[in-house]
Amino acid sequence: MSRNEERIADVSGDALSEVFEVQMGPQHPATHGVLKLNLVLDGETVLSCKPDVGYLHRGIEKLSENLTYSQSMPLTDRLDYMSAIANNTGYCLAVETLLGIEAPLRAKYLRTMICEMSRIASHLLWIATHALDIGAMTVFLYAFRERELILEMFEELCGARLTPSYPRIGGVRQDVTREFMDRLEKFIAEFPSRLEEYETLIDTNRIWLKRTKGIGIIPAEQAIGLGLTGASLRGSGVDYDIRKHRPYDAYPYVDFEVPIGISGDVYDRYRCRMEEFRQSVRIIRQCMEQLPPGPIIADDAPDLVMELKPPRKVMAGSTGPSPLKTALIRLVEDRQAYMEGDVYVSTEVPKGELGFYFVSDGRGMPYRMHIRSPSYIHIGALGVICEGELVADIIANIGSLDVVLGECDR
Amino acid sequence: MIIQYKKKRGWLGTVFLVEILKGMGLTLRRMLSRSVTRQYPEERPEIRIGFRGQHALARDPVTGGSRCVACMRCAVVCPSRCIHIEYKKDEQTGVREVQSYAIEALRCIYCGYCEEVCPVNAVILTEVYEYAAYKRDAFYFDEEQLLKNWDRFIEESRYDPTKYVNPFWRPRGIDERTLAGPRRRSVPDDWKMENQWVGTGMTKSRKTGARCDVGGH
Amino acid sequence: MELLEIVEKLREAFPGEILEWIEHRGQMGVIVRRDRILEMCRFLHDDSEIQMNHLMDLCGVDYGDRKDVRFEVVYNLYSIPLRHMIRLRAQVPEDDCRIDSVTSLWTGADWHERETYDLMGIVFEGHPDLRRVLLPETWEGHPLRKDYPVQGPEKEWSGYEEVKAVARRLKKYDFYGAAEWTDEEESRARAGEAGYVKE
Amino acid sequence: MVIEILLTILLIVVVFSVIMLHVAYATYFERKVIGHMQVRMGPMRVGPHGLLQPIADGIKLFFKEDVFPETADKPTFYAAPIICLVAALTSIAVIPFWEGMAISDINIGLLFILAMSSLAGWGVVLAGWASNSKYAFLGGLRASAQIISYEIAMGLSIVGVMMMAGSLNMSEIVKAQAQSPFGIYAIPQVLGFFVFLVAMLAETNRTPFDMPECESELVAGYCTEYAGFRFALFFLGEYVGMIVMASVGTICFLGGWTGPFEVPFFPIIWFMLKVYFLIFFFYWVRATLPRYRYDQIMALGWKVLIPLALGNVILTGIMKTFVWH
Repeated sequence: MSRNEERIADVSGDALSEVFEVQMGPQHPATHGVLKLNLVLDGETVLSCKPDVGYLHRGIEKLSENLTYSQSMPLTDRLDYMSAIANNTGYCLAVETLLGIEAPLRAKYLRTMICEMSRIASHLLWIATHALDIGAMTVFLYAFRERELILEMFEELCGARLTPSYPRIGGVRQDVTREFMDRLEKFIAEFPSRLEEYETLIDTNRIWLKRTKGIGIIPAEQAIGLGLTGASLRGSGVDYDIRKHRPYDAYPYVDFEVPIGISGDVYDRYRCRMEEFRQSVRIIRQCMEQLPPGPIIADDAPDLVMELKPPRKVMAGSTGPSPLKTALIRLVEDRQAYMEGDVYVSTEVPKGELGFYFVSDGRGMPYRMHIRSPSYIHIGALGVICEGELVADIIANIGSLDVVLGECDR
Repeated sequence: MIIQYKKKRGWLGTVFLVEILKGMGLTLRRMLSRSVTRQYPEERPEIRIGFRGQHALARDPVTGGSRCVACMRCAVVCPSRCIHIEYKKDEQTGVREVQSYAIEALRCIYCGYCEEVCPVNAVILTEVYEYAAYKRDAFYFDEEQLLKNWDRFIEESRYDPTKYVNPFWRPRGIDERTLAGPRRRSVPDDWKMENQWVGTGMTKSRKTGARCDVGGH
Repeated sequence: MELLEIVEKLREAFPGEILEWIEHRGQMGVIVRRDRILEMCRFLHDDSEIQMNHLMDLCGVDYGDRKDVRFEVVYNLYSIPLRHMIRLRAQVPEDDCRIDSVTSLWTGADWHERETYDLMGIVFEGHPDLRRVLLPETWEGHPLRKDYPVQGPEKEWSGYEEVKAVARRLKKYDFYGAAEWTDEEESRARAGEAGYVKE
Repeated sequence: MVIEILLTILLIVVVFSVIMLHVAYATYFERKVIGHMQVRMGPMRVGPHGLLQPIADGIKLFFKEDVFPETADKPTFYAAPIICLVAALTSIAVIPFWEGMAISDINIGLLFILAMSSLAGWGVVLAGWASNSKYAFLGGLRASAQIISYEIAMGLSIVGVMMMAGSLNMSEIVKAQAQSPFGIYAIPQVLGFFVFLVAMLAETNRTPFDMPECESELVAGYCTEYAGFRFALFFLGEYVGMIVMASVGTICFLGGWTGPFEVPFFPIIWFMLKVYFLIFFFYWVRATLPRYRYDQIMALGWKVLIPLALGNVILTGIMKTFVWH
């Protein structure tokens, strides 16, 4: 009998106990967006926790079936808006795999560098909200101080802070500037000392340890079965990082380590992410040193205004390209631009494994795009993890799984 | 790599609340240091060149109107389909004349695709970021309003309109020939591919490029 | 293990179940019949040389024009210890839109299958809790099917009447401008009150 | 007789308005201190450096719509915030701000304050129950358990002081402290002082013991359903409670109105400085520490603080009998 089951048996055997239901969310300060949890409580013990999602569903998968490959790219910014560039990169890699294009080396390095920056930005938001949920308010603002620096660098790089749409299919949008690199150099030189500030406040703090150690334990086998990925899986001691397992972009050329947890509780997941900060800094530094000269976008990269091949057959009921578009369709005779077939490409975004499954029918639009978003699966697992724990532990668990509802609901 | 825990605190640390006092020391130190926030309306943020803000149509200094040639590339590429163009085609010459050009700013997702594909540097997302209004109608920018937006941008930023090049019109570090368009502005020198920043770890030495001075910034 | 070897092993274990295999961009996709999908997944999951312990993705695809096998349920499997991936594509006909659930193998398949049911309308048999997940319980249709239009006629949300009836009952707070309703609206709300409002 | 009554009423009015002003600026002080600890500025807009912010807040809260949940228990719902505020304000009556300056210098001053702070807990519990909302209910339950447990710890921590001073009268306690080193009891009573500090935080529902309102779990706990004016009463009650607790700490452990030297014309200065230091401590802890879990607070209270306070009582007894007599 597991610890959780014991607790449930403990309270449900009590004749005096009275069960009552609480709907936590979708407007609740600690549910990170519009997550709703249907809780059944006995006193403060959670008997069952059923997450209810979909409040932010925008139908990105359906939308993308009517947009060209490059047009869908800005939509992926809106998945996990904490680390938009990582999503863009994952999307572009999937389309590149589908079309058989390879980005030039410089673009690969740039993407890797920027992805790691967005990983830092996303993890900063995670530590901020996680600590705030547990009550350490100051960490929140210290983390935002650093996040602001990264967002300003993104603005310098491509003109937008939150939704940069920086990578392009077959490369990146524009080159880095000298000012950008100087700022980045300064940032990564200073960042480790800032990390220590957060750790001074929470890492060894006895209250923090009490709130996180031994809470929300997920054994390794269960974690794999639940489909957890990213730091949430690695906290349970499973060595699965797509950057190592199926390296993409410049990850094979840089040297870094994957932090693995021991006991799989909230504290271990927290430690894993704190280590990932340091590894990201290491990767960025190596990318800056190794950044090769060369073009930043592949020669055979598709134009933004994509040539649409006529569909094999217009599906009954589907809207198809607009009349305006059919007027502009230009046939590409010399090159089979868009292969028919399907690919599944996943990348390691800050939240876990973000996968794109494409089915192409040979047109410039995906026939079917499916997004495997880590947050969706993590929220699905939340109910299993929270059962038998206390109300306050739900908050710690949500924080430690690092979910974002934009990505969950798509 | 297995994660390392911090050293467990000893009984002395437990009794004298060492880690809590350390944390309190940090917050006290930070209280005495300077705050990092910006007092917004008085202190303006520094907006970098290429920021994707309010939409505008660049005003042609010669004609006084927009440079748009109604090629429809922006309307086609727009993911949220917020650009509406109507044009009339001259049967003999084949030249298109813009009848109306409108952008629905509330539908726009500010991806910058439109300015990137524009062959004549007409449409632009300016660095203006304050354009709140009380009515939704105010965000339906017609051609006249878009030209006014451009005037406002030039006035506020003090760029020289004849020299200004937006990084989205001509992305840095991209080969000139991949972005063909005869009427496009040429790239400032340090945006050229030869002047790109190269890591020190590579054999090629770091090149020094002068900072691009665009207009009178 | 080579991808082709896996397919070969699978073919030996389940003769006649495998229809086709396609290698595209270095990824192996195996098109299979749906009837023994659970056993097939269990084989892939448990075999010591394959060990597909990580269900990366599960989704449905609607091939609208193929009436006999209109849907496909796609399983992207990965083996964390052995580092190989394979894709199973199980064909599901339109008139009998159901397939066995794999939640007994991967707990995480739970939400994947709910999503597929919600958006594609494929029923997973043996699933513990097959409800809509992203869309409201009262939603009609399955939006990711190809015959579901991107844009349809505007129609009032079915729960709106209920909201208005509650607003009517709480008239003194007047959140919905109920005080300014016409007589007809009022009577409709009253009529709705008995049926809609659960006390 | 009549003149005496009028004078007392005048004194009450003066003290009340001064305390209310202090409460208002305690909120300002809190926002500024925590703001600067979090590398930001705090309120800056209303008046120079946001100095008029508390007044703006007050006006806003008092003119907001009074929302009343339909299913709430009306009389209790209305009474709860008033109980909280009145209990906190009544405690002020027995606090001597400087020599002889107390509205009523009664002999059982400390006991009276402990009684009143328990009464404030009653208001919180009633608020949670009367709201008929689940979050408020949980908050109320937590409050009842927490305040009762920490009441014991706090009472026991002060017992040492009572034993040393030999009196429950606040003025007597201050005067008795003149004999101890630096004129404060915090040194001989260091253990008691520590327990008192922790219990003080818990008693006023401040971080890390803000279980009853705990915004990340229970939205706002017992005051979830309160808005506008009634919320403001709770808010005032909490801050008056902080001032009372800080005053008790100052009187019992930090030597009250005495200081290293006399300040002419403004004898209250030392008292105020000490009270503000303790209030600053409240804010400082809030800016630094995460929040305990509900059951962990109980464990801390019963398993650590109460034994510690008991030990302190025994130790003081031994010292008083054999060493200090």
